[in-house]
Amino acid sequence: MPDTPRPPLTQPRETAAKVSELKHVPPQTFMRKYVFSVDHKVIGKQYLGLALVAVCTGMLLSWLMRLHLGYPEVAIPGLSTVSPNGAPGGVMTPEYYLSLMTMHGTIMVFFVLTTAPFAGFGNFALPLQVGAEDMAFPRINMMSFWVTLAAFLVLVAAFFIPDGPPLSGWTAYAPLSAVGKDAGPGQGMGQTLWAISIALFCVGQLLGALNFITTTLDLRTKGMSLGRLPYATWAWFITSVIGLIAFSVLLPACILLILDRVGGTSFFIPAGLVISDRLQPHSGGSPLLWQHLFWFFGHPEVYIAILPGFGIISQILPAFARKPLLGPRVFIACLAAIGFLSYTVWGHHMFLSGMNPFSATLFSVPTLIITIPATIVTLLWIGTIYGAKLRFTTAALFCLGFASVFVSGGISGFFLAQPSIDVQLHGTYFVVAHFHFVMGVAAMFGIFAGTYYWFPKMFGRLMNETLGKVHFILTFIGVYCIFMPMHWLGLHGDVRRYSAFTDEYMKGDIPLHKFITVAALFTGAVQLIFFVNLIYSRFKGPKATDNPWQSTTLEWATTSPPPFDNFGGHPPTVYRGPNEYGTPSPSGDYAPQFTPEPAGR
Amino acid sequence: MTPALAARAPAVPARTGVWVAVLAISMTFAAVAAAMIGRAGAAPDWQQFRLPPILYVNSVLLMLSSGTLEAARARLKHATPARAIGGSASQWLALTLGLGIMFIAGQLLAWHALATLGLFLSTGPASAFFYLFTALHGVHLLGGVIALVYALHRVRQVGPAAAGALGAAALYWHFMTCLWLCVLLLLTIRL
Amino acid sequence: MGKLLAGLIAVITVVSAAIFARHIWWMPPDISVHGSGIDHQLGETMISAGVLFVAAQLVLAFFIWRFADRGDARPIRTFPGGVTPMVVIAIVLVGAEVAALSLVGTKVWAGIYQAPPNPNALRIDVQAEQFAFYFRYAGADGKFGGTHPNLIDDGNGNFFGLDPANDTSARDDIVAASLVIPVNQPILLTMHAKDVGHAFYVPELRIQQDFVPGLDVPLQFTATRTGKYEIVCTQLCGLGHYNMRAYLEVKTPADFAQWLKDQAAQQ
Amino acid sequence: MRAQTPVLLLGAVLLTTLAVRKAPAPAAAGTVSGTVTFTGTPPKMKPIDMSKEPTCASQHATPVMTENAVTGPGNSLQWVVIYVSAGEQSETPATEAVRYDQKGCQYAPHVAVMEVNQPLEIYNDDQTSHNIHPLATTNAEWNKSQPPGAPPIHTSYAKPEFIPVKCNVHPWMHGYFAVLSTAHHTVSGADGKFSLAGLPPGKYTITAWHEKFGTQTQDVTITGNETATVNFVFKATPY
Repeated sequence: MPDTPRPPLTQPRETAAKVSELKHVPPQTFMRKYVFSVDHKVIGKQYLGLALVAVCTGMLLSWLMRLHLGYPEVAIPGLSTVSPNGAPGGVMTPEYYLSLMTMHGTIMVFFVLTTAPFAGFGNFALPLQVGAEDMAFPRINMMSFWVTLAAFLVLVAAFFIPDGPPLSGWTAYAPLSAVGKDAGPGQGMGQTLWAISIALFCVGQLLGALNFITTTLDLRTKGMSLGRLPYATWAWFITSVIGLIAFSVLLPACILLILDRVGGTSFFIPAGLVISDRLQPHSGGSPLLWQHLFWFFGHPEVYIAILPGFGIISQILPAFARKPLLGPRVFIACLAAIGFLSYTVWGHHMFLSGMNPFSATLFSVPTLIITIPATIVTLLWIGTIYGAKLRFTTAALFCLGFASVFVSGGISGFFLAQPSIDVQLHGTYFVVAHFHFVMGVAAMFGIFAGTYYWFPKMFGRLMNETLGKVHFILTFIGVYCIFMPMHWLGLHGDVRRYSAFTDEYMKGDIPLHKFITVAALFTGAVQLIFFVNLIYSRFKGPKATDNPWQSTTLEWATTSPPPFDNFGGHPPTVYRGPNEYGTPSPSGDYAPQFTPEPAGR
Repeated sequence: MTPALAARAPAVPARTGVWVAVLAISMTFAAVAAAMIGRAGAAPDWQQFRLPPILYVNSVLLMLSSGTLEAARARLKHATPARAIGGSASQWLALTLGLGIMFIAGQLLAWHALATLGLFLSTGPASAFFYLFTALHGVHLLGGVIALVYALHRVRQVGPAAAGALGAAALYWHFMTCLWLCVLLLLTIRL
Repeated sequence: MGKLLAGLIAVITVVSAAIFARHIWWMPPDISVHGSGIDHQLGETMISAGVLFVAAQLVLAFFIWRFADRGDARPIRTFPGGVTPMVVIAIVLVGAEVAALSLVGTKVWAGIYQAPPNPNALRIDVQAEQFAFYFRYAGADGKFGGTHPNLIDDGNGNFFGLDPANDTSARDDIVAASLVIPVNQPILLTMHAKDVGHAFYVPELRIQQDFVPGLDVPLQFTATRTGKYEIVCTQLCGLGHYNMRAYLEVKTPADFAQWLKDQAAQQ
Repeated sequence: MRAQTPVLLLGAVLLTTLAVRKAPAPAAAGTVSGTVTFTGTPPKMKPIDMSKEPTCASQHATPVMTENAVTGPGNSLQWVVIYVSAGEQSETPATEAVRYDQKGCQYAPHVAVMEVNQPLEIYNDDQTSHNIHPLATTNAEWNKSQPPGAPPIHTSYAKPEFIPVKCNVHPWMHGYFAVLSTAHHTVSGADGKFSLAGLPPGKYTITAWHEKFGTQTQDVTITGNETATVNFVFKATPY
């Protein structure tokens, strides 16, 4: 491996000393400390920073989309200067709307929902929680971030090229995404950049997953048996396994797509296509091949986005319920079950893609079965707060909000999992509502919960609780106002990915679209409170103690923020699982993993 | 060097890491193989062609390299005074490296042979998948070459202590050999 | 704070559930033979899912309200019965639900997509392209002319790439931009795409199907009510996706025959 | 005798300068006129169903017909571009803009004739978005969307070419840009008649181009102010 492996420990002392020289030492220069850092904590913050930039971009795009949907004829000030071709005179062209939609989906799914809860918090907290000094391969870890950043820059570059950004959606269905310029504006260079960006992203996340898995397996501190792993770590571990497989499939898929676009191959492009009055010089390709490869990644990706949220909630909720998580083993079993099942359901995205109806039925059953572990996890949270002593910190509120929106989003899965209902709801706003609730909003709530929970550990200061609570309540109302009505639009037959509703029966819903637009603008604006809170608390927030939430896991055993090597060279020993809340002990009503067993217990 | 680690059986993250990488890379090649089978079934435009014979020579080279790598490891393991035999270990490593580079050169020759037959990436699905598979494997093998160069450097520097690094590199290298044989098998069946 | 959140969850749940239950926004009336099965299936799912939704949200709200930390010394209480019964009940209930749904649903689905082609169905050739649908009727000879992509010329209305010069069966093919069908007669569409992926969706007809480039996808249905409905594309196909549309006109057999005659005269 | 020579010279100089001035030249300027007809059976123009675009369909009382072979009484042939392809003196390039409209989901005119580098203005007069896509090969290819009320597109072409024009949104919309390197060009009318005025004396090659039936050329000599008649007959095929 091109990285520094830790040496086997059954070796003579002097060689061990030699090897330890090769280990990374606290960096001195600013560049090594904050930019090209190998410290998992800095890398985690870098990932979170990237996600923050990405989520702002994605939210801005959704604002523009909603504005256009609610008020199609209104010229958006300044837009014509941003994109003279995309919005001549300020009113956006249909293809520009689709480009915004494509970029919104891609940025949110890949660069927010994957980077923040998984790569971001995982990088920051996982080594701390297992009691390691750092990730197993710090330099590969650094590479992982910089490749991901490059992927983001490549994607955003598509906004600034003459062709304009791609418009074939985050699923980039072939042949629209594969035939190139003839397919219309945005399908030239922009789509190629998209494919390159996603390929890079896969590489970055594979390197990340490699680190997560190895660190969890090999670098656990003394006494940290797998049974004592914190639930967030479990979630990150299982997520990395899912990601390892999923991204390993998306990567070649993107390579094939790039080859079809620039290499003249015909993997996804069948014969006899006439586009822009030109017979395309391709033959024999299969558009369904892309769909299979993409969704084999695509559905597990949904769980890559949400499972870290599960873990974060299951770890934070007990801390603020002052009560152990109900059925921790069941919880982990459910995560594993979901992880496994997520690879058996991809076909439910293709019920209507001319796939053999029999296999459609085969895909529908596991899709419905996967709701069982999901339901159980939710019940575990509800059961956990039964008889608890809830402390309504902002982090706790976002956990409870997570449970609520996850239920709302999960329920609609019952409908879409059935081919016979998917016939009616596929490709409508019902689907948009479903996945925004279940993976968009829920995952975002997980991210918020994690931010309010780990911020003290990251920066040594507490976030402002008042601002936090206002932020939560308004966001909670906002997201329901945005996404609940989308179910109704879908039931009524409003088709997603339309830049305007010119059809007679869809025109009737424009008032509802206006309402959603207003709600979206409101909810977006509310996030300013969060940004203000972040910046204010970073510099002016009250100093945080080592363990402000009285939590049990190892990251709270060290200082806030932790030193470069996390535990000052003395990693803690683990005496028990992470679930000891509400049990009287010398520490109070909880027993941290890192305090010795009190006498007489 | 943490006491916690010392307490447990010695863990070699590099080795675990390679195993994880093996899983990922196998998955990637499985996906391409699946794509190839699906694509072959999708349309009647699959025209067969004979694989360039040099591929078999390359395969032998690669298998040899795995052997020499094992020899290097054996030298390293039975080195009592690090310096003495560590040298010959690094010679075996250098030989392995040479074979690996010869393999890659041979693959390029195979490409040339195909090109002279007028078979290019865009000619047809069969040739496309041939170039794709060989290129993918070549890139991953280059990673192995880098790992070997690194291991060589480590062996020269710290002697037997490099066993961990070398073991990991060897694991990866042997995987590359097996992977290539699987790819070759698949290509001979399909093309 | 807890009371506020609990109240919010309760209000949101009740209001949403009410709007669903009152069918304030609902599917347009069904005009197909198979549609009733879908509507029934959706109704069943709506009830069971609705009950789950309301129950889960309200219990969550109640617990949030009830179990706030009031600073008292009361000990925490574990969930009655612990985790095992809860898990068992969840598996049994949801499992039964899942089994029932997929059992019934599969029959409905099979009824639409696995039914053998009806011999006396009216065959219509559908081509989707950026950004319109075109429909082809076999004409007097009842035979469809062969299609040749290299002959496609939208400029003179040869959308299908017919070869009337050499192919006599192509000469009387009727090409229209609207799907006109007789009521109560089984229709068999053969769907193919000219350029990229598209989809065929008529909410009233309770049917939706993708056009997959390179494949001929069959689709069967029977309309039971005359009238004019909109066919829309639900698969992202490019900049004009939002107004890729055609009209479905369900006519009485007599009107349909007349329409066919008029079209034949124009070709 | 000796006194006349300079006068003659002067006259010659004057004539030549007159000749090279842009048409219509006040002095000797002939006209080429005639009719374009066809033999055989031309393809039948089909009605266009615009029901997908209600705002356009409502603009046409009777259905619009396809325009790729428009014939008139007496086998006359419309939309044939007639232009001087050889024998012309240097010209000063035209500067007034050619206007091309997208109206009722149709291109007006069906064939727009312009000189190289002559400004071209494309308007969208409809309540729907168009995406105009000239399928140029020797010139640069582009396609631009024009939402309702968007400003006109200003462009021009540098090389002579007959460019098919299509709308990427409405598949039935087809037209042509005829980019020519001559100032003497016209398009045959509904009656198939055309006339090229203001041709100074000289030998010319007149070319007639039709999008479906190809090109024909005839030579004609203009000596003074006369009107030379040139008729073109195209061979039409039904398919």
